Amino acid sequence: MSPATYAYYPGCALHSTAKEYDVSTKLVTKALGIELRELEDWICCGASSAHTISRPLSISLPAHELVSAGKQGLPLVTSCAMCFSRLKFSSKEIQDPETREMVGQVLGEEVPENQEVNHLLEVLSREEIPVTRSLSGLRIACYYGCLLTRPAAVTQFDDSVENPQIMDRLLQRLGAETLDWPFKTECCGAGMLIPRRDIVIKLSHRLLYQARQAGANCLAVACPVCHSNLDLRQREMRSRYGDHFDLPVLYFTQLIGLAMGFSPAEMLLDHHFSDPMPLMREQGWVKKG
Amino acid sequence: MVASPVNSSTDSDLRIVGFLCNWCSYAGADMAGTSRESYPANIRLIRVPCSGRVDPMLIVKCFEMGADGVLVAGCHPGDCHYGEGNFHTRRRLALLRPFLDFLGIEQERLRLEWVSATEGKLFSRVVADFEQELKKLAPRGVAA
Amino acid sequence: MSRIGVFICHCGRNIAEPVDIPAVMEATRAIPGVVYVDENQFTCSLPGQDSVRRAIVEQRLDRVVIGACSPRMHEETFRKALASAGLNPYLLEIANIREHCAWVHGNDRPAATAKAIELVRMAVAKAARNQALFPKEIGVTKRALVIGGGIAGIQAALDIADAGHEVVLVEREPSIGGRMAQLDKTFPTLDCSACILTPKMVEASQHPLITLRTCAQVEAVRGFVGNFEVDIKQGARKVDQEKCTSCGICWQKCPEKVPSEFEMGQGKRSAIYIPFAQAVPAIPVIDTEHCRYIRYLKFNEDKEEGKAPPQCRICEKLCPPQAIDWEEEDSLITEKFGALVVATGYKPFDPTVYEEFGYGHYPDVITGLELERLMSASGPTDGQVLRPSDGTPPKTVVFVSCIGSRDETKGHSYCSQTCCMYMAKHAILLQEHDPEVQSYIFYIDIRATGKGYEEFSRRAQEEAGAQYLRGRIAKVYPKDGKLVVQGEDSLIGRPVEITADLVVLAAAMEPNTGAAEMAQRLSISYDSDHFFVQAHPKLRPVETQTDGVFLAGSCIFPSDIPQSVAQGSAAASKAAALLNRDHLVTNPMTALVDPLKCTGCLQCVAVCPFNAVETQLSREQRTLAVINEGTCKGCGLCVSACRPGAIDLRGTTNQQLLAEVMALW
Amino acid sequence: MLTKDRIVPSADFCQRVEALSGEKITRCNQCGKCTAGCPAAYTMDLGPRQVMRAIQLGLKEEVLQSPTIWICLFCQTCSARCPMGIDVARTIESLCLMAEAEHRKPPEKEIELFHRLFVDSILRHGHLWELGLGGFYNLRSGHPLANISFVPKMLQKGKLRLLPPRTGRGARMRDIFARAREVEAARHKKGEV
Repeated sequence: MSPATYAYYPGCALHSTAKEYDVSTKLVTKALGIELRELEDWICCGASSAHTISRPLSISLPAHELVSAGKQGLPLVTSCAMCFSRLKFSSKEIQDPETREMVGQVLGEEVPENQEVNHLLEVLSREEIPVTRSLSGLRIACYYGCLLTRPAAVTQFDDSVENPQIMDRLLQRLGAETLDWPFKTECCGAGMLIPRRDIVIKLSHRLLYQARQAGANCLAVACPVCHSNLDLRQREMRSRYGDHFDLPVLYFTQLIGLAMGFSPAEMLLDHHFSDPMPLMREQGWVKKG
Repeated sequence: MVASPVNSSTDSDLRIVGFLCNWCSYAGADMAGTSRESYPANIRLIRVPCSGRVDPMLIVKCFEMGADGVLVAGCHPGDCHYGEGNFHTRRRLALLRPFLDFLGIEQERLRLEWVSATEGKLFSRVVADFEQELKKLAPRGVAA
Repeated sequence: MSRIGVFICHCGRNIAEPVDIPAVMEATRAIPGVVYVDENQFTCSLPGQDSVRRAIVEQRLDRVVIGACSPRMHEETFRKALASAGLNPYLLEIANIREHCAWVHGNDRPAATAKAIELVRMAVAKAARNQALFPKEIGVTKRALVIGGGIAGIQAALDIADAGHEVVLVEREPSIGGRMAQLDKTFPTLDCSACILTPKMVEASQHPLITLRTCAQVEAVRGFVGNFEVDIKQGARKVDQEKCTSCGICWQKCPEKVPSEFEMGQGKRSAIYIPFAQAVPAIPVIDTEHCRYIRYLKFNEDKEEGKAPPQCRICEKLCPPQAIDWEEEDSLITEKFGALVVATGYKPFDPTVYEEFGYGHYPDVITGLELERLMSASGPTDGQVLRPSDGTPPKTVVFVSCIGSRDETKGHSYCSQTCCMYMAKHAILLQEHDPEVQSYIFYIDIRATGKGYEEFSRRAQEEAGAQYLRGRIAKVYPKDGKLVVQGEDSLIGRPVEITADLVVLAAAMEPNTGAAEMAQRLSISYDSDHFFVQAHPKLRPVETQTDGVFLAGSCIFPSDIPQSVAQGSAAASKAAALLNRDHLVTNPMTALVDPLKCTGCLQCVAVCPFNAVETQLSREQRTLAVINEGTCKGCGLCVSACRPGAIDLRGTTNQQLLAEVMALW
Repeated sequence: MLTKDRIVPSADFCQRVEALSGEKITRCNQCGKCTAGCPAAYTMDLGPRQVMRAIQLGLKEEVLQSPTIWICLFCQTCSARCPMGIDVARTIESLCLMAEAEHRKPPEKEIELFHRLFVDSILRHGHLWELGLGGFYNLRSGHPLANISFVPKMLQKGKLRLLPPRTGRGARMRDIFARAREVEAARHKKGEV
């Protein structure tokens, strides 16, 4: 039985570009009786940038949250795969006493040696989810991204690095069909969106192409960075590669919410750039008209 | 004692006993001879079939008799003629060391080395090294 | 008091110059027990040996000490001299005053002389405690057991039998032939594997001195060189070998079809079957896991719920000579052998651990051995290479080397030696099958070190047009019914993408299932990959540390056919040389247990590397350790492990070692 | 910058990278599985395998001036698949840090600029201020209109913050960054990153 209370680290994106992820996370967990206590003074984990600039900083920034959660004596959960990765790397680095001391010096606080870190997917996959509206009709390509499963020794996320199943199984339980496709953990381009948009568009295009090949009518993601790259850039992919995907990219929490009976509006499905509404109408979630 | 400039034998009155396994280290000491790799003359070598044959109590006996140092040498790990004898040696001597402490004998006086049949040079270096180490310790019987 | 004679050798000037020999002799005369001291220019020379012999007789010596070179040089020489003078050869001691003294302290005569005196004194002290020792002669059971009926085992069995000794060849599978039987053609000559192997299989089965035991496994090994006792589990075929005529009706009519192991799961066999057409013996075997009637019997026995399997028994009804024997059970046979040859071979590495390559996930990703079966005229596709997914002939084939080899994270660190060559062979053969086929071979290094191998590898590139790309691949994924292979060509330094119809993984060779357990049964060593360890990697390549146990083939390390055959013959010659002898002389310097002191703690059993310590019950029902002198190698591990001091080692007794130490003070 | 006609291999640089990354670069046998699976290798001058080789040969300039170390997405694919168990991504991360410690001018200056502005945003606000980061980046990189088409809809949906987040963490962040810089300076002095 998983504990019902977690220290919640949303990460920056969930307060801005991934607002719908934050909202759906909160609604779903509340309905399931899981209490997420958002850390009061949380700061950015450094994401994909800090670790190329400063090693002390890149370990200390996530450790700030390890300290806060440790003070509350609660297991930590985050919804963002990037934050999850940074937290996990930091946890691993501070196993080394010398590094732990260094981080303690930077933060001016004692750093706990062992602080449990979860990704929301891990927490929700352990829950019984009451289905009021089956997701049947959705053919979902579950996209895990690079950082949930890799490196296995650090993240200890799923049995499989290349073909994880945890999100597939969760969504299958909600009645969806999930697809066996080979790009579940290929990179979307991550934080290169601003400085090297060309890389992101190329890699994300590759992913959407494969998802469509596999017969997907939508994608499910568990990371706001992946979501931005896949959702925001479909028009640019069209002008560059001529592929007209129009594939909705949904957070897995939004899908859980729909299955639990929340409306598409409550799950902020209208916040996406690649509009999920046609699919919702086709599947009878929203009345045509 | 007045040291004679030509007679180095009086340089040190140390007594070192060496137990060498027949297959590697004894042959290595032979190789040191063949290639004239000289080493201190105060070591006396005893041939045993395997370093694992050396009973820890025999080592204690050497110290009891007044030996300044005891060298046990065998094949390199994995090369033991009998497969795994040297691993037993390693384990047994590790267990013996705290007991030496108890007897008031410095652990440095017991040395375990791996010397193969071809390592004549290494053997002579091991003995010379050991002698130097022993010289740094207070003479046996004098220490408080 | 003993009568010890001491002989100091000058070794020309080798010893005489750095060591003051008269001083050594004078000091030696003063040692109690020494009754005679002499010197020689060269004691090892004939006149020198004569002087020793003469003194033994004239002075009635009962021990001899020789101060000379290393015992590793001339111990045997002087032991013979003692024996010829009527003295037990083990009453000799040698003081090593050359290698350990004269040659290393040459610049310090007083020190060298003092040391020589002490070395002689130590040798005298030890010699005074020497006992006469008598080697034992043991008989030799003139039969060999060969474990494993692949090409290495078959070769060993044939060569031993040709040398005139009886051989039992034990094979786990229903037929001999091993992995070689599964191959289509062989590199670098491209001769048909079956064509060269089948005659050898038949020869082995018809040789008057060879007994084949298929479906059989070695369960336990006892005894020692020349006198092994082996328990062999003979699995039940449930077909009477005497009656069966191999007519084939049973396996043709059996209605139960299961994936064929021989075809690597790509074809079907029946529940009563011979693994392949040329199987030797061609006696079918009933697969008790799948046979409908046996499942029916088990169903009734276990009183399972549900619908009972049918009481088929079609084979029994149709068998003309009525050879089906439902009653036959596994049996245990114990036989004696003088020598054992282990040739348990390899199994292919399972590539499913490489999730990124999709083996087991995408049907058109196969292993090299699977391709062999697809290429074989007797294989599941009658020799047509067709894609497992849709049965179409592949035009673009990608080969990938080092699957499980040279990979320390998911596989083995070693190179499997054969893959480079069989990939070249596959490329050549595919091109022969269908000139339109284009092969791509991803390799890290081309290892073509055998005779004709490099030329063969060139042929794949130059004549068969195989495109070699230096690099590993990273991923295989499906696209439009084909497979996309992502790799790098590290010579040009750019990522490569090939859209292929078929991907063939060159899976590593690893020791066969149960190798470690087999090694433990035989008291031989195995390495961290579970390959068996040779007595010496260069000079004793087919022997083990256990006398009388020999090795051949891929159980030592991945070997190709020529190497396996050579090792089979080599092991056979070692075994035959052993079996040619009427008796073996044992080393008398073995351990000995004092039953009065033994407490039965059996620490000795735990440390003995040779399983030479056996146990007995004393008259008062106490467990006692007893040394098997045939197996004991005289290492003395048990002596120093024995807490009550009940064990001693002949030739290096506790007393002798103590005396040597005491002689120093 | 090639000053010599031919490479003169040396081991010093490799040993230093090994010390900084904790990875045994000499284990690399150049199989190329890293480059084969690297999603960004197509746009690199040196693929990850070549970076490893250049380290082995001691080609410090080539490596630290290579755009590769900045293009790397740190997706960990190479590290997860390396048959020799080398953490290639960690090695490349160490190279970035080495280049930073030496105050080198990065060849992919826009990527490095982005990372710097990103970290700067954390320092100022405690959280990332996306609009601010984008704005500053566009100004500094000389692409003032890049990515601007998304902004109105995102603002409308509340997915971008017009004003920087008021987290009240300013003092705390300045504290953390100052101490991190101290620690870093001490590490640089010891030859660490």
